[in-house]
Amino acid sequence: MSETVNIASQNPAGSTKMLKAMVGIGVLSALLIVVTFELTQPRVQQLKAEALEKAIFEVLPGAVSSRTFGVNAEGKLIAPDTEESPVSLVYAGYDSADQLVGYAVEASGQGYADKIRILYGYNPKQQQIIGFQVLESKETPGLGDKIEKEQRFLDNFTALDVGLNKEGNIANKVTTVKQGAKVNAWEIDGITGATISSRAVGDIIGSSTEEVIPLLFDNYKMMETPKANPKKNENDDK
Amino acid sequence: MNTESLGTIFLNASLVNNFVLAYFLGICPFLGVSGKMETATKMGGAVMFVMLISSVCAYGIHAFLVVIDAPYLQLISYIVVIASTVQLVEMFIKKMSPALFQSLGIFLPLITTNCAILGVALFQTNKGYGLLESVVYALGAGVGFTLALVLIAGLRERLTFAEVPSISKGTALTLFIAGILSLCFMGFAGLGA
Amino acid sequence: MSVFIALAALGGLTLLLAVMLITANRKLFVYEDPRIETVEDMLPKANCGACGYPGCRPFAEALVKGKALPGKCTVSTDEGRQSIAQFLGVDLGREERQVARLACAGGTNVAINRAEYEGIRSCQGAALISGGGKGCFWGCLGHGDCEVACDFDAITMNEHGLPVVDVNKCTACGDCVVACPKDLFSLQPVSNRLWVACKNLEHGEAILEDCHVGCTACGRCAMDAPGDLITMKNNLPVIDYSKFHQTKDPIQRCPTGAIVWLDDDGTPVKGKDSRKIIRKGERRVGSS
Amino acid sequence: MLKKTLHISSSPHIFKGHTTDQIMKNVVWALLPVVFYSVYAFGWNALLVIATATLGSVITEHVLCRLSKKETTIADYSAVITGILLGLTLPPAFPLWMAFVGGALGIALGKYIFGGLGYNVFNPALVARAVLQAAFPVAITTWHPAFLPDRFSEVASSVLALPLMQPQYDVISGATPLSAFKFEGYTTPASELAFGLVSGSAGETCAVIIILGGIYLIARNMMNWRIPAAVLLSAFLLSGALYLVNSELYPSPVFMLFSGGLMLGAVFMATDMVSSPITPLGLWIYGAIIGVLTIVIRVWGGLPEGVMYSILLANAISPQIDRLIKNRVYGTTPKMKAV
Amino acid sequence: MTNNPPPSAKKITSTDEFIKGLWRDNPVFVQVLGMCPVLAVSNTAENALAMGLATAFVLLMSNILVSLLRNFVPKQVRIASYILIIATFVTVTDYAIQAISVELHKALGAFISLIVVNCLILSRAEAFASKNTVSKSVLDALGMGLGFTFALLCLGAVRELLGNGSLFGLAVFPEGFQSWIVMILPAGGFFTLAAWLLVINALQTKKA
Amino acid sequence: MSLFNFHKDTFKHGIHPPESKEETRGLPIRQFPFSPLIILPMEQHIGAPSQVLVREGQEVQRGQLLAKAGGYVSVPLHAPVSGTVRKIANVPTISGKMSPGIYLEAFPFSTQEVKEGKPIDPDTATPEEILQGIQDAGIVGLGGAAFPTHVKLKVPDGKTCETLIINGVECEPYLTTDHRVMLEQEEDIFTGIKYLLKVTGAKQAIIGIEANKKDAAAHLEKHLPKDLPIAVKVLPVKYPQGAEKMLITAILGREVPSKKLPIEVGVVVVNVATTAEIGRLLPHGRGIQERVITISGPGVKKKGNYLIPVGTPLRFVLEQVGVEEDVCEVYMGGPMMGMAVSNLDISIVKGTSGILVFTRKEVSLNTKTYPCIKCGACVDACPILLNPSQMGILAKFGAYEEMASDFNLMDCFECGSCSYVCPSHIPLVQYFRLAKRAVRKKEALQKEKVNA
Repeated sequence: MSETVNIASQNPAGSTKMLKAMVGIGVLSALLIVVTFELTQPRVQQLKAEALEKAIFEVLPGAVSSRTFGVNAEGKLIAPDTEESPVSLVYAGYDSADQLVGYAVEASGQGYADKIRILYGYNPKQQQIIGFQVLESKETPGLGDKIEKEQRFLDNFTALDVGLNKEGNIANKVTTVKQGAKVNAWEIDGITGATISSRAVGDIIGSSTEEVIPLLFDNYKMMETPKANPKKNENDDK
Repeated sequence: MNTESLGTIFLNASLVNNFVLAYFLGICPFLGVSGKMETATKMGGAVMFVMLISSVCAYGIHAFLVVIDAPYLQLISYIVVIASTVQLVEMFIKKMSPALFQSLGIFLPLITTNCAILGVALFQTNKGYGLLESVVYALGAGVGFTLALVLIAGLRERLTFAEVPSISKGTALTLFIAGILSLCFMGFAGLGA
Repeated sequence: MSVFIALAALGGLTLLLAVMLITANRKLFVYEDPRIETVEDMLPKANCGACGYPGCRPFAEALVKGKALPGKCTVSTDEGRQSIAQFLGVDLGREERQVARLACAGGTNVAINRAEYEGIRSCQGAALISGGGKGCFWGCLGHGDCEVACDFDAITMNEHGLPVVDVNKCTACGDCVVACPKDLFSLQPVSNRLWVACKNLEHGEAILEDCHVGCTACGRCAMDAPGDLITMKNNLPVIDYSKFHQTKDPIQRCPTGAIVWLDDDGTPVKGKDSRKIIRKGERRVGSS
Repeated sequence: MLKKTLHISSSPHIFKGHTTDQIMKNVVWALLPVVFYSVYAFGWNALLVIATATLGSVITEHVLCRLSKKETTIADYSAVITGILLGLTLPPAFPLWMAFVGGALGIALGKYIFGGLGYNVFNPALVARAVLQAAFPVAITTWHPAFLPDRFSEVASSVLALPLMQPQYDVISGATPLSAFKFEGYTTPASELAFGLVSGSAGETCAVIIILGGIYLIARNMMNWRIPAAVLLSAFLLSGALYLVNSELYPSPVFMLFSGGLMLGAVFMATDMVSSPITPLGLWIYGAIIGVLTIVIRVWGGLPEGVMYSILLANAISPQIDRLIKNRVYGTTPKMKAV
Repeated sequence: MTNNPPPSAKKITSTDEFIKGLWRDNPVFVQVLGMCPVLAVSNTAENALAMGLATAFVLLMSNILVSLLRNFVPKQVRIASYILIIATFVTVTDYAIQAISVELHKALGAFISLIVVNCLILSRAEAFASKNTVSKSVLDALGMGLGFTFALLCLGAVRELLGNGSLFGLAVFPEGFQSWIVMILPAGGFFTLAAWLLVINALQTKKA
Repeated sequence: MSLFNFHKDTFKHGIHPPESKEETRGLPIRQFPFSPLIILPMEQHIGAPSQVLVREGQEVQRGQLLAKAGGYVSVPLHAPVSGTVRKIANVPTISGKMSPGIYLEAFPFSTQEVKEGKPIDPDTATPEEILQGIQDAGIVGLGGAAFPTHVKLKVPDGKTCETLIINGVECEPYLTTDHRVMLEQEEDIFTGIKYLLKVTGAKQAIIGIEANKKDAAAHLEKHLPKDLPIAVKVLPVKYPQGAEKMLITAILGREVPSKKLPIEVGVVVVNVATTAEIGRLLPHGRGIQERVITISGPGVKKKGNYLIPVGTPLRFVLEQVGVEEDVCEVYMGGPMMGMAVSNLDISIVKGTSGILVFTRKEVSLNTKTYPCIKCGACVDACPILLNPSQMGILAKFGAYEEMASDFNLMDCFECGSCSYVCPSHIPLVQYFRLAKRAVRKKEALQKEKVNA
């Protein structure tokens, strides 16, 4: 690695050669990289979008198209075409009749091993969570990763109550309870053996819903149909 | 987006998701330089030092690349800048303090191609850490690396005086120890959550 | 557009770094042994650390200083290692090849143990305990420290517990000389064929109680030898190899076979007058 | 009469009574009551699991010795201890094939690769346990309640699961006092803990018997009393301090000491001589590391129980302790040698 | 082991150049190089294969380029230039994999980027390509790359088989197989590689 | 130092082996018959061998000078019997090494009268004269080390000796010679102390005696001369209290610095039997011809404390006392530090304090060796607080230099406490001897290199 030694004994012409070689290779590298990037970018974007859309449709059963909205720093929902840069994103899903199915909300929090990133679907009409998917987790395989696989756990999210009270806040915060101890509609039936991971999911949903749901519920009328806002997100371009 | 406290970042990088034992980063020096306690501690110190430097560098480059909107240059510029910076530091130390060079500097070239260094740079960018968080993250990673290295060096040093069966001598034994240590570190899971 | 940005950015970056490195190289130059550089060039530069050194350069330094052997590098090929070894040139080129010779012939079939030793299975260890229990104080203890010490598998213990040196494998490294607590090994030019295989300093037949092949210091070999090839010193024959010429005569009248002629492969040949030892088993106290 | 060959050996020529295999044998004696009690509490299940783990260890030890062409070392009882200890740390309804694999792994991975008895840098039983924990997390955290009425008439179906197959559990599993506390905030009374009226690993439930076994070994000078003392004391002090700070959030130190595997670990696992430091001060530090880590993992970590990891980590640290903590040699001034 | 003449002697056949990387000088099992990806992404056979091929590709391309430029690059900036070249191809590979499958890219994670610091590649560039012709470098890269892929597959297969009961995602064991989760954990990676090294050690001692 | 208040009247660690002294401690010292052949090696002490003054065939009288000191660290040798010098040749010694020596044939019917020499008056002689007298008498440490006493007594310039410690500890099991000497030769002891006080300039003398010899302590206390500053101190029973450094710590609570001599803390330690010998011989100007030896052990028929002429062959001794049929090991010295004998043709030397005979039964107890399980028993036993466990492992792998540099190997004085307690029966002491020898050899080689 160290080129320190014979430099002083080299003639000065060596330096120019070195310079030329380095810069030459640098330029060559840049060319190669840029060309590859330009060539692959469209396909990569498309694949990513597809993956996202797939996830959205998963948590919003019945949805066939989606639009992306942002949430700004003041906690207001903003349309995708505005200049304001969003703090986080919310996806609205529509069925084949262009009726709003619900919103897909991304949330994350500390799990057992590392951060867990999830996506859940919210139906403002029923005021329920209607779908759930883990986007990214490093939970222990066989234990913690049951939150992604165990059907009994996933069943919690077909109709999880996130109804609002009169003040416009979540009436009952979503929490995870011990396996088999679920009594109320707003409780998540936990997994024995994956207690921490299932609780983490509960906590993530709990805190995310407290923040986002009131906002979405207030605004859902405004976006009930995609026609209310003619300009479509690029996600919808198929 | 980022809700982690600095303490959590540190604990995560050093213990819970130890770079060597959970992320498999820096395995080469880990296997090679862990035979002797003395080398291990020095190596650990040097790695920590380089991690801090490269973490700051990477933060700067990332900011620059965002400005010129060229994310595709991320990897290449990280590695080149880190390699060159380390080399500069090496030469500087060599010139300024031969003693320091003997104890720390000679490790520097090896460290450039240590995945843990580049790993820190890439992960901190992926996780979207700020400058302070990045530095803490690098520090944690360095501490974790040193910890793993020192622990295994102690064990290996002890095992130089053992009737190790001929088939498990050498790298295999080190890997077994690393595996067991990796299991041990699973005990830290959830700390700082 | 992005092409130009990329070109400019990376080109600029490399330019900057190259300039930095070049200036640093000049400003921060430190002299070092140029051999280090050469050796480093011969290494694979994987900087993997498998050699136990923190990278190829420190390893090269250690090689040049003689603190490490090229074989430590797992990445390099055999040829690479050889070329490094050749470059560093450790082979001094001796005038005549030397081999290790053992000055004892007292295997278990001819020499008795006065006491049975129990403890660490090594000659060094046994020698601490009343000399190891062998009847002859000077004789080989037979625990094979030399066999262990020999890195070249040139020493094996025969069925009578006596080390046998494979002349072809012996590199005259001297490890066995150090290992033997009774100082029985010495390095000798291969051409020295006449050999006194005994070190006991006793005079007279008493030694035969302890060992059938011991030297009784009778002096017959000295008397028979031409000129002053052999002189008796401290009750042992001493051969003056400078006057040595290839003759087997001196061994012929030795009554015990303590002075021998060594074959090409180092096998000792006894004179015709020496006692014929046919015992295969162990010689015990009391039996003669 | 005086013609015969004498023996010679190095001084000293007299020796104190007990030998290594006697020490090992006595550890087995001290463990037997714990085994009996666990069988009493958990029935045939526990007996089968402990026996299978032991069998796995002993067979592996024998086979490996034979393979490496050495004299078999099963007679020194160390493999038996590994097996019994492993069995005692497993849930009573643990599948037998897994227990067997564990016993084999303990010897192969925890001992053999390091060179056998005397060179194992980790406690072999805990290495096995750690691997099992990582390999079969569900099976190893499915606890069986104690004192089921049918424990001597039936064997749990999970115990007899086919090799390589997933076990089926037929009883609603019980929560250990620690997981009950961690996840439900329920503190089991100390009296229940002391006499093992709770769910848990086969051998960790009855603290009283474990203490008695430890006292036996200490009285016979076959165990270093400093380790259990240091472990229990440090755990007590740390959890006591936490309890004083907030008795709502943190459990009482008594609960901490008597629940889970702390007692078994402190008395029988941490005291594995080979993998612990050697100087008295080193032993105190080693014990304290175990005690503190256990409490830290229990209180702040993701796992309800941390004894196993604490001991393994302390094992890993013990060469460092030995390196740094040395006796002050007679006639020298105490100074830290910078190595 | 063998008495191959040094590369400069030009007696080695092309097959030798190719074969040596596969077995005799296998980068993983013999030279113990590039361990990080070997351990990190060998939890399934598919990941292992993808990673191995990606590495082999980078190795091949950089070997070619380094060999082409070997007379142009001065000694002092050799390493820096090589790193540049390697990093370029790694970036290229990174985008190529993204374009092929996002899922795969996610599974391999940052380790694609970390191919840059895989000492195997740098060492081949330094030790071989910078001293040999393009065709030889190609053979060397292919041998080493495939040897690396082979080793990764060895690990990946065992880990997936035991850890998941499947191979390349296809179930191998019957329903109800208890998977050994430890195998897909980091510790399992260490253990599997160590076990492979044991096996190879044992084979070699038997041979000797 | 404050630490040592916890260990009042004794030192740290140590062991309690069975004393096995019951059988011989009550038996008075008896004269042993003269052997027809006396074998005298010239290397009976540490230092240069004595130089033979007689020729073959010469007739000598008991007490006559046979060999003169071979240097300062050496002592002369006197004829233990009247007889003829039969042969001057190599003789076997306990170390297995052959040493030049004298074969002396005793006159069968001689009265064995001892020749008188130049007496040294304890009251008027100068310290130098006394030192010379001690050397001339051939006196070496009779406790076992056989270090020339006059060298030890010479206080180096710049140092002062405050306390003279008389070592009557006899911590080795089986041995009762010092015990008997203290009971029977109190006058000689006190005379000896008088000489020693004068030589060393010490202000006081303390006789250290272990509590298992209370009768001896009481006896000495009863006969304490009024004019000498002597005190008797009874110490708890513990091995190896008889080692100089341990005894100093036990009595004075001071530690002798590593690799230094007791004079460093102002102390000189002399064995009680040596003291008695000085007191017995110097007033007559005689040399050592005989010494008290305990013959004991399960294999001996007539156990006892005997006054045996130096040079008596072991075979003769054992024939006289009778041994059991299944005799297996014979030791010279105590069971803890004594040396096993490989050859019964070696003879009693000045340093021999006991002869023990063990039979098959006792020896077979300790054959199987287990690996070190790091139980730490040796660490708790080592009186100088070493780490025998770790050193044993290092020694097994030949890391001798590390043992010396990191583990104070050279401070080990081979007391055997570690091996005694080791449940794995690892021959630790043997390893340490081996290691010490290797280290010394290496050091000597290095010195040679530097000088060359």
